Amino acid sequence: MFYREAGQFKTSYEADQALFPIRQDRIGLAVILLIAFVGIPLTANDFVLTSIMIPFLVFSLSAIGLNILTGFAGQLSLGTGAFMGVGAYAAYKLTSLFPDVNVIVMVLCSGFFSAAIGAVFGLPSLRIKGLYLAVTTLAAQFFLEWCFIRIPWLYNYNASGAIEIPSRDMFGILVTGPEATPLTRYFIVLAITSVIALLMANVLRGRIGRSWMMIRDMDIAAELMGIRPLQTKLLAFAVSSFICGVAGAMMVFFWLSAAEPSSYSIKLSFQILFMVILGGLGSLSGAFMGAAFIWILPVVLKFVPGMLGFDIEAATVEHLTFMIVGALIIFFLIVEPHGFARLWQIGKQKLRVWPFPY
Amino acid sequence: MNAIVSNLAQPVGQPKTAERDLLLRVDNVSLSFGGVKAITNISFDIQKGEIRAIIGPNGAGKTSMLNVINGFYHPQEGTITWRGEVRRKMKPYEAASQGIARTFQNVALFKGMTTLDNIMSGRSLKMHRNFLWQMAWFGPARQEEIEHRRKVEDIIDFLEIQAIRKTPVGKLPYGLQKRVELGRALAMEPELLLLDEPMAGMNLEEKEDMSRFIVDVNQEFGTTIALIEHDMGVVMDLSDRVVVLDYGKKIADGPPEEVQASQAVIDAYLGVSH
Amino acid sequence: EDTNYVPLLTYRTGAYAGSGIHIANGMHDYLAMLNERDGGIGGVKIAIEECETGYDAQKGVECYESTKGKNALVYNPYSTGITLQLIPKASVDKIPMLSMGYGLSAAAVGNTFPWIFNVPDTYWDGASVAIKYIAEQEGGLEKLKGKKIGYIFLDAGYGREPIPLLEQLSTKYGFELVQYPVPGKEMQNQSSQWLNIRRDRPDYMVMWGWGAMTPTAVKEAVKTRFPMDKLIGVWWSAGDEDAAAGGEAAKGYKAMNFSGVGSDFAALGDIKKLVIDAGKSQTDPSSFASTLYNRGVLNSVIIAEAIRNAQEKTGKKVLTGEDMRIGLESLDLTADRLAEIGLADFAHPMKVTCEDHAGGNPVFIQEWDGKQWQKASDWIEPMTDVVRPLLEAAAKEYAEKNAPWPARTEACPN
Amino acid sequence: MLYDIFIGPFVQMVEMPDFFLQVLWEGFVAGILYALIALGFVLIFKASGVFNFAQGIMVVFAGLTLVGFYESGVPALLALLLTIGVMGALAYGIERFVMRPLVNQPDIILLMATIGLTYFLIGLGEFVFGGEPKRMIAEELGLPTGSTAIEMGERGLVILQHIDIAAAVIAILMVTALGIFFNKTRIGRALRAVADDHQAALSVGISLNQIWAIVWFAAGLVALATGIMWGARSDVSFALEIVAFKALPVLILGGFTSIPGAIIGGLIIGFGEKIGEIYWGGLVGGGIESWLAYIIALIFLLFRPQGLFGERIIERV
Amino acid sequence: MQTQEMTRTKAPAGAGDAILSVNNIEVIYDHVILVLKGVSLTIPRGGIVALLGANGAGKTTTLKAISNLLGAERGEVTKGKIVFKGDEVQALSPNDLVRKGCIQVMEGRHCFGHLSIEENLLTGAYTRKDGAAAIKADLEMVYNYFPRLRERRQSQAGYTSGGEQQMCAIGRALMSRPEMILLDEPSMGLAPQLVEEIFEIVKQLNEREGVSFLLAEQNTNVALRYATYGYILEAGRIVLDGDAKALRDNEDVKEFYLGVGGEGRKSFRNVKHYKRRKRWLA
Ligand SMILES: Nc1ncnc2c1ncn2[C@@H]1O[C@H](COP(=O)(O)OP(=O)(O)OP(=O)(O)O)[C@@H](O)[C@H]1O
Ligand SMILES: Nc1ncnc2c1ncn2[C@@H]1O[C@H](COP(=O)(O)OP(=O)(O)OP(=O)(O)O)[C@@H](O)[C@H]1O
Ligand SMILES: [Mg+2]
Ligand SMILES: [Mg+2]
Repeated sequence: MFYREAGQFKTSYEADQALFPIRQDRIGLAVILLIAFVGIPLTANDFVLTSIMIPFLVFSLSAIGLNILTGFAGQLSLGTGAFMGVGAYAAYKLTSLFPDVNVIVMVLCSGFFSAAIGAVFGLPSLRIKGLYLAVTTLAAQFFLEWCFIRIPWLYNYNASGAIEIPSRDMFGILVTGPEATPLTRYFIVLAITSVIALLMANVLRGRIGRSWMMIRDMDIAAELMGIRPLQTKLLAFAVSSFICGVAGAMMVFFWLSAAEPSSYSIKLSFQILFMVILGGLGSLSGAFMGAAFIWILPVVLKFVPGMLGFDIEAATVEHLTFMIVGALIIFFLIVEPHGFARLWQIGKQKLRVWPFPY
Repeated sequence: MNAIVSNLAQPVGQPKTAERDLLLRVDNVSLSFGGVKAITNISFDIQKGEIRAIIGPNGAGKTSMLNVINGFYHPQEGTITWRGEVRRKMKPYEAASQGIARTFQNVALFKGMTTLDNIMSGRSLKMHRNFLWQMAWFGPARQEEIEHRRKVEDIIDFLEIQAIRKTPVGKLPYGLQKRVELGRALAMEPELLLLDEPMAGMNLEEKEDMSRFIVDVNQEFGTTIALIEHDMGVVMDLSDRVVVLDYGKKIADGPPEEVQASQAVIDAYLGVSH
Repeated sequence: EDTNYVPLLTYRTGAYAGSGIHIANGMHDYLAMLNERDGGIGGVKIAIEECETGYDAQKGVECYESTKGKNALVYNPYSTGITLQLIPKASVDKIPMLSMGYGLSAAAVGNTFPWIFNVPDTYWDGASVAIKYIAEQEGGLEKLKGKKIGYIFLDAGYGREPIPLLEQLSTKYGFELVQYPVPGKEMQNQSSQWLNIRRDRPDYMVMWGWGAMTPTAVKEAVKTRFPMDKLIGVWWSAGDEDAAAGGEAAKGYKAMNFSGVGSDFAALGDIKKLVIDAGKSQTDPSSFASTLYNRGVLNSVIIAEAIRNAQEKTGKKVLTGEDMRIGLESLDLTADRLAEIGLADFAHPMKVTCEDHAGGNPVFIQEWDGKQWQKASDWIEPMTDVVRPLLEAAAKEYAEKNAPWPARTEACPN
Repeated sequence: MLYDIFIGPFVQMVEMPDFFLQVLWEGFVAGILYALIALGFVLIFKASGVFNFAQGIMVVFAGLTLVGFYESGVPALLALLLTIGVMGALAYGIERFVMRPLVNQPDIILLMATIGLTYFLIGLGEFVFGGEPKRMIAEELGLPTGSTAIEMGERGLVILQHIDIAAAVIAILMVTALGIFFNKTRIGRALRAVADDHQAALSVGISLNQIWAIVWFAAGLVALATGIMWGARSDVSFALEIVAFKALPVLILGGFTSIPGAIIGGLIIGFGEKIGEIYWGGLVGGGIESWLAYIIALIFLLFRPQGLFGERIIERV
Repeated sequence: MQTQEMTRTKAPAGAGDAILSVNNIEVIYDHVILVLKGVSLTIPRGGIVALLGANGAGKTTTLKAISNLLGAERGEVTKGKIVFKGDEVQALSPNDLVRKGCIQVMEGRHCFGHLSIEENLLTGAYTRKDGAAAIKADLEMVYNYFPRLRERRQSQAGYTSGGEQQMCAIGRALMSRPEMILLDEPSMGLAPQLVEEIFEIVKQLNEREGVSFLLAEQNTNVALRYATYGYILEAGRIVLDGDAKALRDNEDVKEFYLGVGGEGRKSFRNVKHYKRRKRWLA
């Protein structure tokens, strides 16, 4: 009975189509935003900001990106890492070519490059489907990774082959580079992620979002209803890659501050895919939940033995972390294949009928 | 409801034979898959505003015929004339944009979406706000969304599925899924509505409901309907003309009573006369 | 209780664990031995904490962030990728970073990189030694003209680092340099590279391998019947398992080294007795005193000596990162001192200065005799004259690319 | 430039025939080894529609177990038997704790579960066996280790490793055996039925539990064979897991469900990759092997979306 | 009330010798959606029992609960018990149940799309151990029942027409030589002639081989003609049961399920919209 919707009547379609039609959800969101914008900055230390919150937000954003492609448009992609890399390298090149332009503008612009590349690799999706499509995205992954290594122009001919982010400021405050405070970087990442998430929430509940889901759920029927499959899929590839690109650029600009090609390897692709699936395919809030689980859990697990007073070797902790994360992934898939988002919904459903079991 | 009245509505009960009233004509169409001849040299036509039934035994080629009409299959031979224009190799989405909508034999709803979204998806072709507007939401995009939502709500009312508006369709019972599918096709405001066994798996009461919807759609909005159905009661009561296929060939074509009496049809399809 | 906190970024998991485990053991065991035997350094125990990176840059940064708050004295990332990411961070956080014989070569320029140390050598020193050694075999640098030298390397920051120097030397001495990159994913699948090598028939091969890449390369070299005595690995390709993968047939494989071979050192005896036999380490006794293990020991020796030095210089017992930097920057590890700590001849004496954080110390060549590594040459000096200007230029370029790069503010300790 | 692309490589092939033969041989061997991994994937895919991502780590795991037993003093052949036992237990465990609860779930969920399994096995493997690479006990198992050099012309030499020949023989034997198993037995038909529709398979009385335990065990055996062969070439280490990615293009090329497809796909990729890398790779800086296989597969796919031997993707309304 | 009375007084024929009895089962999907709220059925050995009811009443769910296929849909039986041939079967796996002689023809065909029609039929014989010849003979029998299938035997099932798939699904179940068949909407999508034929087959099998049937059907008319006993399910509860004949004569059933209300059969064209209220729910 805690989660009670009764008595909340929608009197207009506007109200019914709001993002969060139910009051409890709106309150919940407000609380989360309050924590994110006020609570965390006031309480968190540098470690929490740089090693937990910033990566968490970056991953959430890329999970949103992948979710659009895989969760909403139904095109399985294993190339997320590389698309993020395109964003990172594009942003890096842009900032070194136009050193005076605001980095944030550059980070956002980098998305267009990854969008273009994503669309190119999306072309075969017209003919190739499902797991078979995974191979084209894998081709993208490995080919782009190879480009990051083999085209020295991309990393300004650095001997190390890595990109290193120079310090840049905005309105007199350092926003990138080692001297930028974690808090500044946190706020930027938070702002970009929330704005993009909001914009995407809008797109997804409208015509375009629906057309993606139509393609996902039954492409033949969608086509017979007037959806042009190629255009729709390419748009999904482009939008998804755009977001992943921005996330990739943020990853190196506001988090790692230097990146090698291996930072954008297939491992990253899988990490993001995990987040999307565990969070719930086709759910924006799921992207956040999945990112939290996959990124934060291992970090936290590392500290558990120490806190409990066990003296376990770092490597053993790592092994155990692997096992636990693997087992939990399977566990959660079994509990709810549709991810945390669905789990949350069912939880709400239970709250609704509480204290009765159903 | 009037909102979705097609502007091409035809007064009912007028003679339906004039050539200018011809909506679609199929001429000598043949279709085969590898060795299987699904359709052999079939011709028939559909008049504006009529309910045209296609019947025949299982595997006769009825579904394939619909697939040919809306461009999902491309016949090896023959032509299709749509509103006086001969068309070839049309893409399915082009057929949709020309006003052909359909439902499917094996329900082909978008399983991950709610009833509302499924029906809204039928309006895709009528919505035009671009990506940027959609991102911003407030303003034109929302306006458009609400405008179409109104029409969709009309359809929901019409089909009496208000209660399941927000339910994901995957979990609905079969009969309701078929109804939602009809709603989705109606949302396209089609000129020609192709129904593939809309009443399979329904009990009598639901068949009655469904019949009522079909008749209403036909009469009130003048939508032309091509209907595949195995329940002879329904076919006989609803249709204006019936074409009968067997093994990919046309064996009869005409008003229901005539067809029902034809010996060829009885042998091939009906078995004992009904 | 006061301690000096030394985090060790190690990897005992992942694709590079094969090399990483020995390093980690060596580093850990020496420091643990000091705690056992001497009660730490200067009477203050060393708090040793390993953080597992899995050779992964993201996790490396995470380790750094999670430990730096505990007053970390120095970082040893053991991955060029992690080093690159930490260079700017460490410089801002004022914690020295010791990348012993790896990382960014340009970091040797202390004026630009006051917080980064790469004694005893940079990769460029190493590459120059390899070329010098080849020249010695051929009978002089001028004999290099017209020779073909292949360079097979792990295609990552690590393996690409020496290329600029090798190219420079190739133009200077007129030999042809042929590159054979091995993608990280294909480490264990090098048949293409070795087929190419077979076709190109280089006179010598220089190898920058790490983890599973090295043993695979050695095996492939044996398979394609490349003359093993013409294959020279960097000091990170000098592991015992690396060569053992080729077995008897790998006889003649050479690798550079700058840390002691074997267990005949008093300090190692102490480690064995006080740490390993006492069950205070993860070291598998059979891998004790292997090349990479000893490398890890040397790493800890430098840390320990820097701590001692810093304690002397600052008069404090419990140090901070900044104190540690002073200790590192005025480190002078003489032969006498090495003997004093029970490691006579374990390494070449090394001295760090404000200008030179690497030292360009000589290295020697060891050779696999089919069962064991044997020392096969004397100490060979790198071509400092070629390397140093390149280092200066690279440092300058780095600072420019990363402008505004903070100028050195730390006074030289002496 | 044009010469380098269109003429040079062919001139080289003709001028150095021994080398060309060697390249072909290496391509053949690589192909066989890829095929071995792909075979493991095909088995499970065919029998459950699951894309088993964990095949790569199973290879490592099998290899490590074998070497682990040997190192702890068990004679080689006994170690082999024990390892087979362990793979059986693993198969049972996977069936019981991963597959059974996930019956009838969409492909992607099952794919994810196998990735979760991969994580788990990596952790477990490193926990039990440690992270160091281990030497494969090929000799002790009675596999040939030497090499034969065939002289050709004056300086020409083609070197054949005996272990590679053994790998080819084993692969061909396994493919034949599995091919017969799938096509000629009632279980084979049941496997394909399961892959199509879990629920319907249940409804006609096919025991998914039994079937899955069988195929995972078979995949475990294939993994063991793969582990021995790959391990003998390099070493048994966790880095090997990555090689499994190579199986993907092979699989896609051959078709997910075809056993001969795995072999033929493997060979196409093996030859294509080696020839591409050796004769053309240098033009763009080398290392193209890391993606060439995918591009080859992609090109084939554009013409046959279901792979060379895959079952037609059914599209019907 | 008349209907209630009927439920109480008339037990299904031969209840003492029930091949299958379902006692007061409850089914929940996803841990929260309660679908069956206490359903009890008895199928006598050699009987044909029809399970009728509107869309979403829970017919399919009941059948799946019996054949233990709910697990695959995240549903579970939370209460009650199911007894088949004297043993409780809730804990058995579906294949054990098939071995025991109870097979289900699933709603919506569920043919194995990539297998040919013939292979589909052969999977039906998976659990049989009585040799290739017997299986071959049965294959012939199925082909004789459905000549259309013989024509399409080599086609991939995924490409055959809806009706062909339906025949294939039924034929597949027959191949297992069951003692009890749970038929879920067998007539769906079949031509009228075939519908009759299928029910004739049901009758033949029942009479000649003593196979028992539980039919979930929408086509009440035919179903009640062939069945001996019927249950009517509404919203997860049995609201009415009785001999087929008694049900056929029941006024409510006539009106709502057979379409022959007071004034005979109405034309589909002229049905008027009115809010139906089932009397037994009142
Ligand atoms: N894509 C295809 N490939 C191969 N054969 C096909 C294909 N589509 C249809 N067929 C075959 O063509 C014939 C006609 O099929 P169709 O689906 O049109 O029949 P139908 O009249 O709709 O039958 P039903 O009433 O059973 O649905 C069938 O025998 C079917 O097997
Ligand atoms: N997997 C599921 N998860 C949740 N609810 C379900 C699921 N399957 C069925 N239901 C619900 O259970 C109820 C009963 O469904 P069921 O399929 O048993 O009905 P039915 O009587 O067979 O209907 P029909 O005549 O349409 O086949 C329906 O309301 C349906 O929405
Ligand atoms: Mg049909
Ligand atoms: Mg049903």
